[in-house]
Parts: sequence; structure tokens; C-alpha cells
Amino acid sequence: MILQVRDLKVSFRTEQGLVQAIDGVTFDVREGEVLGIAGESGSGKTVTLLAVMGLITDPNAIITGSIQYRGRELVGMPAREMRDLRGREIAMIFQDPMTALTPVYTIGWQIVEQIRAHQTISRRAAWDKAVALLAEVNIPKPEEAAHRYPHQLSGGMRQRAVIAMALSCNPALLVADEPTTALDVTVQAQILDLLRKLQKTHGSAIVFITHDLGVMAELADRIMVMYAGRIVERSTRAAILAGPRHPYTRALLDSIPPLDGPRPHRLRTISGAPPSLLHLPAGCSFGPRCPQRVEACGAKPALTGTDHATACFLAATP
Amino acid sequence: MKKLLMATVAAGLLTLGLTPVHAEYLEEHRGGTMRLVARSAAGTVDPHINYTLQYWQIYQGMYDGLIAFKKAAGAEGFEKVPDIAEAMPEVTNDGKTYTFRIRKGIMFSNGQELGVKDVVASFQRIFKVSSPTAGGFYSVIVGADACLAEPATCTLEGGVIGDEAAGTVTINLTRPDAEFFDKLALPHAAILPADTPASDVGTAPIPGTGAYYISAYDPNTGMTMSRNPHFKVWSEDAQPDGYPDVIQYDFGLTDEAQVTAVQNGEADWMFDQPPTDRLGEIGTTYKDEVYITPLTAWWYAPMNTNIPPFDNVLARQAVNFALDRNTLVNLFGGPVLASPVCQVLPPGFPGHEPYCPYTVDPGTAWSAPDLEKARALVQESGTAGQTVTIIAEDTTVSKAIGTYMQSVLTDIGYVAEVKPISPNIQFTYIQNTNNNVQISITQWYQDYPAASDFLNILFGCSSFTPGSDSSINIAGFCDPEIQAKMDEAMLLGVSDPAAANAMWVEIDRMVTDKAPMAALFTPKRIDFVSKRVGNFQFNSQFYWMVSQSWVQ
Amino acid sequence: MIYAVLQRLGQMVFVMVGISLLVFLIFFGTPGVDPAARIAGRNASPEVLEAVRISFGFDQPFYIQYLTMMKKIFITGDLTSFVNRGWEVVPAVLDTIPVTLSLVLGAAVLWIIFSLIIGVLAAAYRDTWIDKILMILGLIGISMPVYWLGEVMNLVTQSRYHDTWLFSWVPPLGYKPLSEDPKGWFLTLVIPWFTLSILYIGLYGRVLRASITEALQEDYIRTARAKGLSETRILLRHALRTSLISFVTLFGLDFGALVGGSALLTEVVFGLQGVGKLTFDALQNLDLPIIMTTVLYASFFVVVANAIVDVVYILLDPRVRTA
Amino acid sequence: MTVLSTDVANQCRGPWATAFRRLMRDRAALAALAAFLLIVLMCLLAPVYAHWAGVEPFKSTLNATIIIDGQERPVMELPTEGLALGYTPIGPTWSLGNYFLGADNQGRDVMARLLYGGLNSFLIAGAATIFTLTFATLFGVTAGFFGGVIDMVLSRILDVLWAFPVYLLAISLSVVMITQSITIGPIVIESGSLWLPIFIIGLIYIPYVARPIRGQVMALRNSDFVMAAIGLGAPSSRIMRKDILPNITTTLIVFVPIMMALNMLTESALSFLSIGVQPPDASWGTIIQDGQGLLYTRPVVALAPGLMIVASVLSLNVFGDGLRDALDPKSKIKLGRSG
Repeated sequence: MILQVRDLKVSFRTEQGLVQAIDGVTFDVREGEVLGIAGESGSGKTVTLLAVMGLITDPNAIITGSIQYRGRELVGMPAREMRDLRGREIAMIFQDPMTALTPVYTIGWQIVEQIRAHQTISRRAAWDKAVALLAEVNIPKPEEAAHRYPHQLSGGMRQRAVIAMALSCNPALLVADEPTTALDVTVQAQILDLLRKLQKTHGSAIVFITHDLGVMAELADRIMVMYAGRIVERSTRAAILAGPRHPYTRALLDSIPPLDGPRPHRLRTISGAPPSLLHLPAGCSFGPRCPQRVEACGAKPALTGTDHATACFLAATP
Repeated sequence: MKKLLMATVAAGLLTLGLTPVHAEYLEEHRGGTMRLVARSAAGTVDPHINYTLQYWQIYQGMYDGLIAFKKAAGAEGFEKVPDIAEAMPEVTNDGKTYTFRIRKGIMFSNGQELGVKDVVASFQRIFKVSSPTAGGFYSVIVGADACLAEPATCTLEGGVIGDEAAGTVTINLTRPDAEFFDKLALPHAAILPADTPASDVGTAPIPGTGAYYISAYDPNTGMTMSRNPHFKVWSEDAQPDGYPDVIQYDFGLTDEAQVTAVQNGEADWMFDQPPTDRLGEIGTTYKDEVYITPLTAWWYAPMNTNIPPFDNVLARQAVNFALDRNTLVNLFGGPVLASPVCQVLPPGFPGHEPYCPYTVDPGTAWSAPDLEKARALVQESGTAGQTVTIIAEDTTVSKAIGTYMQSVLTDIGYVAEVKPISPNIQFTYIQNTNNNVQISITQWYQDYPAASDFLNILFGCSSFTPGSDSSINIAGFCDPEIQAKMDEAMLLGVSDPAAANAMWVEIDRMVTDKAPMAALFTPKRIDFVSKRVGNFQFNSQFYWMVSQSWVQ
Repeated sequence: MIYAVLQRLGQMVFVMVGISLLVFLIFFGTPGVDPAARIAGRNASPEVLEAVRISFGFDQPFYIQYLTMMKKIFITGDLTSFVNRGWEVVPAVLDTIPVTLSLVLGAAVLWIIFSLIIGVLAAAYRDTWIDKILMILGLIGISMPVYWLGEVMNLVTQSRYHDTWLFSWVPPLGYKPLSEDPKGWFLTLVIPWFTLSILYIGLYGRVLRASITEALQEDYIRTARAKGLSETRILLRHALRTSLISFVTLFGLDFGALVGGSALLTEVVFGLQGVGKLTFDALQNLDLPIIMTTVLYASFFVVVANAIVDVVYILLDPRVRTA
Repeated sequence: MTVLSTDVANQCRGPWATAFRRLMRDRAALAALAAFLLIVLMCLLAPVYAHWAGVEPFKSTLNATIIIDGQERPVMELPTEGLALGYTPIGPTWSLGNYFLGADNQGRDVMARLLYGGLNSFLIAGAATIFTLTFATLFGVTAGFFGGVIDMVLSRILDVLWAFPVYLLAISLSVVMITQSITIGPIVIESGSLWLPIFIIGLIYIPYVARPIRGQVMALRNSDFVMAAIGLGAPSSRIMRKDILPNITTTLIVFVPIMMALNMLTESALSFLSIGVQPPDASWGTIIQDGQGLLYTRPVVALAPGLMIVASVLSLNVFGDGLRDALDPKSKIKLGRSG
């Protein structure tokens, strides 16, 4: 087990009161496994990832629960140790490659910086390694590309560079926050291919976020669906795609266009908007938007089931 | 006229008595560098053009005229002695023809010998370079009219005639002039080499005949004066040898910084007057380094006699009655530094007879203001409630006086305001009738010791030019009766100076009674020198004689 | 490239012509500025006044006078002052440049160093008391009238405490050339440097803190954190480095303006004969040739500073370089 | 991360209410505002103070006397030692109503003048701010909205003003105008009046405000809703009033305290160079200038108004900071300098 998250809660003190961004999330990631987290914006996906990375720097954040990386507790770990882990053992790929790179340094410089932050290695060797990495992520003319500034590359190339940077220390766990959202559809596919390929060659475990279940279907071994700071459904890709149990998951699946075949005339959307984290409805958070709401939804459903866990009172009948 | 800056000369009452006149030249004090400081340079170094006390003072050791004021301490400095001329000339032709015999062997600092042609060329040059006094002082010379009209081709045909063979220069005047010797002794009539350019030389010094010459000049930083290598003493009275080897004059320090520099011995003398808040310190801690000398000058407030409310003589007299001269004296620095006055001619001046009608006890001296009378006069004149703007200079003292006068004018029934203007602009601004200045604050320092230099110049009809920036009769005062008397007195001065002076006493009273101005006070000058300066001598005509003091 | 240079030059010429015309118009429309009477001297007769007016060309039409003055500044370089007759203006202005440069350069060094320290410290400790104190100090610096601060400095170092060990080294006011007296140069300028720089230290410290704080919100800072870099490195190599772009832009403009004469209050208070003081004196004398020359010089510097800022901007920000 | 949560919450309230709430939460800004208002209030009480103390702040009272410890002493004292040169005004007595801060070189009560001076300083700074903002808006909106030739002409004018170091421009204008009144249409600016510094200070900072406003208006002009309004044939005046002006209002409000602070500094500098407020009227700058001549003997005359300027400008700047954070947190408006 590379990552064990237990009852993770993250809340923020704000002017309007305490905001519970994540409310008791529990999941595991196995070595070499790809876990996809799905959900609308505001569902707590990104906060979960940042908590894992130890990147919640807001002094108003309160983090409780446990995050164990290969048995080491990350919550409350001293900053120096955490820093040492970050980038080397756990690396992250961000959503928007346009802004994820420091604009005033070349791609190569930024990769070298990361390598040298974690390894004692000459500048020259680090540079060669950076070029090799750029080649590995299929950047044409990697020698030249290393000398380029971020703004001189296209979005897809930049995202490749970000991936190359993330892989530079051969991390055991790769965390990706919507790695394809900001890109063109064709480029999306290439990046997904690349990630899949790299996952095979490097054997890293990947936790990634998307609100796009199509991407999920491409990449994930297992899928976890979040809503309003909680996990509502968690299972293998096959199980979820074939038989979503939570009404929210079903709604999500209905809202994606099929990858192939004729596009439906009109996509179904989920009615209503995600609830404000400040004013969560009592009981099941999805209740107000749920087409199959029942009496029991007045209480909070627990996440039940092992292989295919669901937090829904209706889920008992698959 | 900026305080002391554009002015010249003063008569001293106190003979300093530090050293006997004609002290023996003390060889052991010769040498060293005398360091002078001033806030700023005083413009062109051309002696025919520069009209500032600041440079006239240092010109004394550098340039010579046919006649010179005697280089002696105190009022003896008003005496005129032959300089380039071998002796005082014979005056013939009813006081209209002067013949000068030129001294032989006088050398310019560039090594040329001075000759008759240099003298003739120098007089022509006064007109060619449009010297500021060309029209005022030297227009009595025959041929001057043509020169003023066409400066470039000036020859002074029949006016200044040189005779190389006889070594003489003859000057013909159009009318007798009692003050002609005074005018010849001013730097504007200095004798310069004949080949000096006939235009303002600006910052390029002209060789002179004195003991020193200007070896470097930059208006932004300073002036260096060195010994003239070709100088030999020909007359102790006219051009004595100096003590310091070099006189270094630095510009650009504020008054405050100048005081500090003299205190710390970094400078030997400051040209500007110490700022008022340093006076206490100078008067106590440094009292041995201070020399205070009365000047023949006055601070006065000219009132425009041609526009309301001061076109009414009662209104003008009211102002005179209302002003507390003691307060004004205090604003200047206290009774040690100034004395109250009511009349035009300063104490110690030819034609001065104490007179003060504008005080609680009219008589010879001012005692206290008479506000009752002033208010009554304002009411009587029917000018009460009118708006009056006082134009002061933007200097500490002038502004303070303006502010004080504003209070007084408000007190006696006017709506008064004060407007301080940059000192350099104020003097021309208040002269121009187009600016409709009602009352202003200014000063006048004598050019040479003659009553006409105050009365005729400041209140004579010919000094009033409407619409011109150069109209020194600021009050625009022109009284035919008084003017006739002044003309008479000036003519009389040629033959009988004593009788003329008696007339000037009367004229002084007449002008004072008509009150085209309010006399404020007679200032004294503070010379603050460093500890090492020795043999300080104050000449009434050109002030401290720089080269006659020593620094070692 | 050539187009850009031409455009700059065009802008410069336009601004300078505009300013010189403005100055000329301002001074021509004022009573009491007719320099003839002041040049001619006290109590000059009307004939003398007229002669001076003709010899200085004041009888010429407005535009001829303007063109003559421009010719004398830029082509023949022999323009002379209206107040100190014969004093050539162009060399006079050139002579004051070292003074102003000494003052501004020294102050700039101080203000760069201290504002960097303050800005980085405040950003590093943002929202703590260190940050708050530094920012309030900065604001106080910005809120002090520079001439008043100079007066207080003078009061303390020249008078009240001059004779104590603390300030006995302070020389009298005034400037000493670097080439003649390096030690004197340094000592006379130390106090003016601090006085002039305090405003800018406050201003730049605050600007820097704000822009570093803003940069710290950027995505690439999160990337840098995710790379496992130390906070110091993130602050200095990433946040500060990107913030420097706006810092340098600001610096160039302020520096240009100061060298161009904006330091005049400091120069006046400390008796430094710099460009600003020269201009101020000339303004008080209404000495149009000097005013004209210094104002042209000042605007030239402002425009040149703008151009230099553009170049430095390109060096600092690769995004502009290739765009 | 917090942004995500607060922004959601703020959507419900209007932008003004939100800004107000933010401002109410900013204790430093509120304290600064209170301090500033306190100083203004003190200055407003100037006539009361002068009346109570029985002093005339605009009249020379060189012969006045005061009672210290039961002894009557003249306000202007002559040194008793040495050569007895120079009168020195009396120093601070530290007793309110009795030459608390001493006298100036006209024997006037410095404390009373300090209060009156503040009144003028605030008046000039405030009026100049209104002047600047009005004309800057006019310029900025016209240039930004109409673009093209109009923009080019206006921008070049602003360029010229901008390249002119502000103090040099202000001094040039002052030196010239101090000697004469100027007439602009129906308005006559008397050289001695307060309108002169107001006009000059207001004028020189127009580019400083006009440029950002022009930029903002240009952006607005090209935004969809304005394009749509133009497309629908709405008249320009209506678009400017309805769509443009409301959008630049926040910027203008943010500028108010900043410009006030900057104007106070500028006014004091001009008065210090004696081309601002004319005597016997006072502003803090003129009192510092008066005090400069007494710096070595009575430093309090120059120190007190300086401290008042620092306090007022500081409180304005702190408040301005808070106001900007509350109204327009992303704005790039920086504090002005007065080098």
C-alpha cells in the first residue's frame, strides 16, 4: 500500500465561518495503481490532493486525520522532511500548464532545479538528464526545447515538460490535478497516452483528478467519486462504469458524451448547483438534487461496502 | 535691488580706529589664501557692465579708473585721488573740460603697458557694451547722445580726445557736473585694454591694472583671484599692494552654511548677511569676529503716487504715521543693526539734517507711531476700506516686514494683503507701472556720496518711465517745484558744494513731507570673519578692503 | 527593431518640443519676466534698455526667439544666461550633472538594498508582526516630506548633535567633487543619500512585498513547492525574481526623473549644486535659458529612462523578448 | 483555497456592501480614518482655540507679552549678552492657550497658526483632489472611449505633462502665476488666493490619474456589453453615463485618499519653496518655511507642522490602503511619491 488516507478532514476558517472542504475521506492507493477521483468543482478533489502533497499552506486551514505514505505519517510531518519527500517520492502535475511553470526560466533550468534539489549531481549531468526526460515525454528536439522559455511552447508541449519535470526524480507516487482539462481535445488524447505509457515504464502509482469520466475511463484502474467534501462511491473502473450505484455517479456518467458513436442530441445535465460548503443541507448533501430522494436521506449516509463502496441509502440494491 | 547685491557703496560714520591710516606694509603677513563665500555669483565679470556691490568690492584690487576712491578706512574712503591720472586734472571751460595726464609705466596683467589709446577706447566701450549707467552717468560727455543711439559705432567725437604725444586725455562735457569725479571713480569707468571685445565678456575675465587679476571664474562654483605679476605700486592711496597671494571666492553655499563655514574656519568671510536666527550666536560666542558698520543706505516703502489709495497724500502720510520703526528695526535684527528713519537722506550723508514729521512728537527723531493720527488721516482721505497689496521680496526680512505692514495697514482701515516675490524679479516688477504696484518694500544703497544719488534718482521726474521695467522712481513721483529745486542744487554743486548741500536739506524735507514713500530704517552691515583674519578695514565707499587684510 | 528605435526617437522629439514650447509660452506670457531690464541693470536709461533688447534679440517675434534659443542649445551650444551675463548655459548644466548623479546613484544603491531586504522580509513573514512593523515603517517613510526630513537631519547633524561623537564627522553642507576629494565626497553625501532614499525605501519595500505576495499566489509557486524546493529558494529564485520585473520598471522611471531634476528638494535643503537646484535657482531668477535647458535635459532623461526600462524589461522578462 | 469559499459566500451581497464589510473589518484602516478625522476636527477648532487663547494668528504681534510663572515677558526677546544681535521669539511654554508651542518671527502663536495652517492644507489637498479626479476622468474617459485622433491628441498632451518632473512644472507655473491673476473663462484665479495652489497641484497630477482611467475605459469600451450597447445604437453619452462611469467609480474612490496624501505633501513642498500659500495665511508648508529661519534657535516651529503632515499623510495612506483592499483588491494603484 503506497498511500493510506484515513478519515481526512480539511476545513478553513473564513470570514463567514468554518468551511468544511473535506469531511472524513478514507481511501488507499496501491503500488503502481492508478486512482481517479471524479467530481464537480468544489467537491474537494483538489484539496484532497493538496493535502496529500502537504501543499495546503493557508494558515487558516485545519487538517485532521491521517495520511500515510509507505507507512510514514504525512499529517504533521516536519516541513523539511515533507519537502524532501515532495518532488522526489511524490510528484505532482498541475491542471494548467500555462501558469504552472515559472515564466522567467527555461524549461531545462526548471527541471535541473528539481533534480538538483534532491540529488547531488553536477549541473551538466542534471542538464543531460533533463534533456533525456524531455525526449522521453516525446518533445521533439529536446536539446532545443530545454533552452526554451515556457511561453515559447504550446500548451501540450508545456504539459509534457511539466510531466517530465514531475518524473525527473522517478517518484513512486504521481499526483495529477486535471492534467488534460486545459488542453485541446487532440492534445488531451496524446497526454493521456503519454501518462499511460510512462505509468507502465516507471511503475509509479498515480492519483489523478478529473471531472471528465471519459478521461477517467481511459486511465484509471480504480475510481472514486466525491461530492461536497465526501466520497460518495468508490470501486474499480469496470464496476463503476458498468454499474454506478450512487445517483450522482449515474448523473455524472450520463452527462459525458460517448467517446465513440453518434453524439446524443442533447446531453443530460445534473439539475441544480453544487451546495455551498458553508450551508450544507442537513443529511445527504446530494439530497436536494437527487432524483431518487427518499425519506432516509434526511440523515447522512455512511460509506459502506468494501470493493464497491457507496454512500447512499439506495445503494444497497445494486 | 536685492539687499546689497545690486547696490554699491556706503558712507561709514565710525572710523574703525583699529589701524592708523596708511599703515606700513607689513611684509611678514604677506601670503596665503583668503577664502570668501557667497550664496551665488553676481553675474558677468565685465567691470563696465557689472553693477553689483558684490563685485564692485573685489574690483577695487583689480581695476583702476582715471580717478579712484581712496583706499582708506572709514569716511576717508569717500575722498577722490588720482589713479591712472598722474594728478587731479585741471578743470577749464566753466567746468566742462577736464584734462588728464596719464601715468607712465602702468602694466595690465597680460603684460601690455597702459597708454592713451586704452583710456579713449575704454570710454567708448562704456557705450558700446551698453553699460547700465551709460545713459545715467556718462551721458554728459560730448558725443554721448550719438553713442547711446548707435552704440556699435561709438566714437565720442569731441568728447574724449587722446593726445598720444603729450600723454594726455581731454574730456569735454555738455554741461558742468559736480559729480563727474565720483562717476569716474566707479568701476564702470575702469580703464581696460583697448583690444577688449566691444561686447559683454560674461565669464571671460578682462585684464586689469590692479594688484590682482581673475585667474578663474565659474558662476556656478567660484572665482579665483591671483597676484598680477606685472603690478608695481604707483600710489598707496589709489592701488596699494595686497597681503594674500590668492583670494578664493566660492559660490553656492546657503547663508546658514556660510555662517557654519566661517565659524569652523573653513572660510574667512561671508558676503551675505547672517540669517536672523544665527545672530544671537554670532553676537555672543563669536563677538570678536564681528564688525558692524553703518551704511549710507535705507530700507523704504515706495508708494505709487499715481493710483489709489496712495495718489492721496493724506493716505501716504497715514502710512508714515502708522509704522512702528522700532518693530521694523527689530525685524531686521535689533537696534544694533539698524536705526529708525523718517526722511530720505541717510545719516552722515551730504545734505542730511535730522528730520522726522511722522511720529507722536514731530521733530528731529522718531519716537513712536501715531496710530490715532494715521486712522484719522485715512478717514479724511476717504480711502478707507480700499484694497492694498504690498509687494515684498521673498527673503526672510523683507517678507517679515511685509507681513508686519499688512497688519498695520489693516489696522488703519485698509484691506491689505502681502505678496512676496522672488528677490530677483521683485525689483523690476515694482518699477513697472503696468503691474499697478501700490506699495512695495525695497532698499537703496548709494553709488557715490552725493545727495542727488538719493533724491534726484529716486524721486526725480527723469527717473520715471511709465511702462518700463527700468523706472527707478518707483513711486512715480514728479513734483515740478521740487524738480526745479533739485536741478538748481545740482548746478550749484559745481561751484559751491556747501550752499548746494543746504538746498538739499530743504529738498529732503519737501520730499519727506510729500511722502512718496515711507522711510523704514537705515541698515548696518555685519562682517563676520574667521579668527585668522587680521587688519580688517572697512572703507565707506566699497566696504571691506579684502586685499588689505591678512590671513597669516 | 529599427521601427521601435524610430518610434522612441519620435516620441522623444515630440515630448521635448512640447515641453520647450510650454516653458517658452509660460514665460513669455508673464509680466516682470522681460529680461532686458534685469540684464541692463539698475536704473538703466531707456536708450540702454533698448540697446540691450536689440542685442539679445528680445525685439524679435516670438517664434524667431524660440528657434534661436533652440539653435543655441542644440546646434551652436553657446546659449548664455540672462542673469549671469556671458555664462554659457550648456556647460553649466553639464557641470551640475555629476552632483545630481552622485546624489541619486548613492541614494539608489541604498534604496535598492534596503527595499529588497524589507520587501523580501515582509513577504517572507507576511501577516506576522515583522511584516506589519516593516510596512508601517515603510508608510512612515512615504509620508514624510523629504525637505522636512532633510531639515531635521540638518538640525540634528549640523547643529544640535554636531559636537557629539555621533555626528562630529559630518562636514558642512555643500558638494565636494569625487575626483578631488573622495572622502569628502562620501561624507558630504551620506546624509543626503539617506534622506532622499527613505521615501523610496518605503515605497519600493511596499511595492515589492505586494508583488512578491501576489507572485506567491501564482500556480508556478505551487509547482515549485511540489518540486520540493525550500521556502527560501522559492521566495528568492521564483517569487522575487518574477517580482523584480515590475520593480525594475518602477526603478528606471524614478531614477530617470530624479536624475532629471526631481531631487531638487533634497538638493535645495543640502545645498548641493545639482540640476534640480540649478533649475530652482533659475526659476527664481526667471533665467529662461537655464530653465529651458534643464527642463529639456530633464525630459530627455525621463524619455531615455523609459527607453532603458524597456530594454531592461526585455532582458528580465523572456516573454517580451520574443514577442 | 480560501478564495474558493469566500467568493461563494460573497456572491449574495452587492459589491458595495461587501467592500463596506471588508473595510469595517480592517482595524488599521479604521483607526487611521479616526486619527485623520481627529486631526481635521482639531484644525476645524482653530478659530475656537485662537479666540480662547486670545491670539491673532494672522497679525504681527511683535510687541505682545506673555505671563510665565507670574512674570510678564516679551514674546520677542533680545539677547542680553554680547553684541545683542537678533531678536528671538519665545520658545514653547507647553501651557495650552499661552503660546503652547512658542511664537514665530512675527510674535504669533505657533499653535494657533498650526491649527489654521492644517485647515488650509486640508482644504487645498481636498480641492486639488477633486480637481484632479474631475479632469482626469474627463480626459481619461474621453480618450479611452473615443480613441483614434482624440485619444492620440489627449495622450500626447498627457505625455508632455508627464515627462515634466512634477515639481519643476509646479514651480514654473507658480513662479509665473504668483505675480498675476489668471483668467480661465469665467474663473479668475487671484494670485494670492488658495485657488492658485489648488489649480497647480490639481493640474500636475492629472496624468497620474488619467492614464489608468484611460486604460480602464479602453478595456471597458472593448468589452461585450459596451459593444452590444453601441450595436443597439445607444448614444455615447448614455453609454458613458450608464456603463462606463459606474465601472470606474471604484478606481476613483480608491484614488481619493492616495491623492489627498500626495497633494498634502506637494502643497507643503510648494509652500516650503514659498510658492504655495501666501503670507500671512498659513499652511503647514509655510509654517515649516517660517520655521526654517528659526531652525537652530526654535526648532519646534519647523518640527511641529512637519509632524502634523507626517501624521495626516500616514493616516491617509493607511486608510487608503485599507480602502483599496476593500474596494478593489486587485487594483494596481500604487502610492504616489513626492521625491
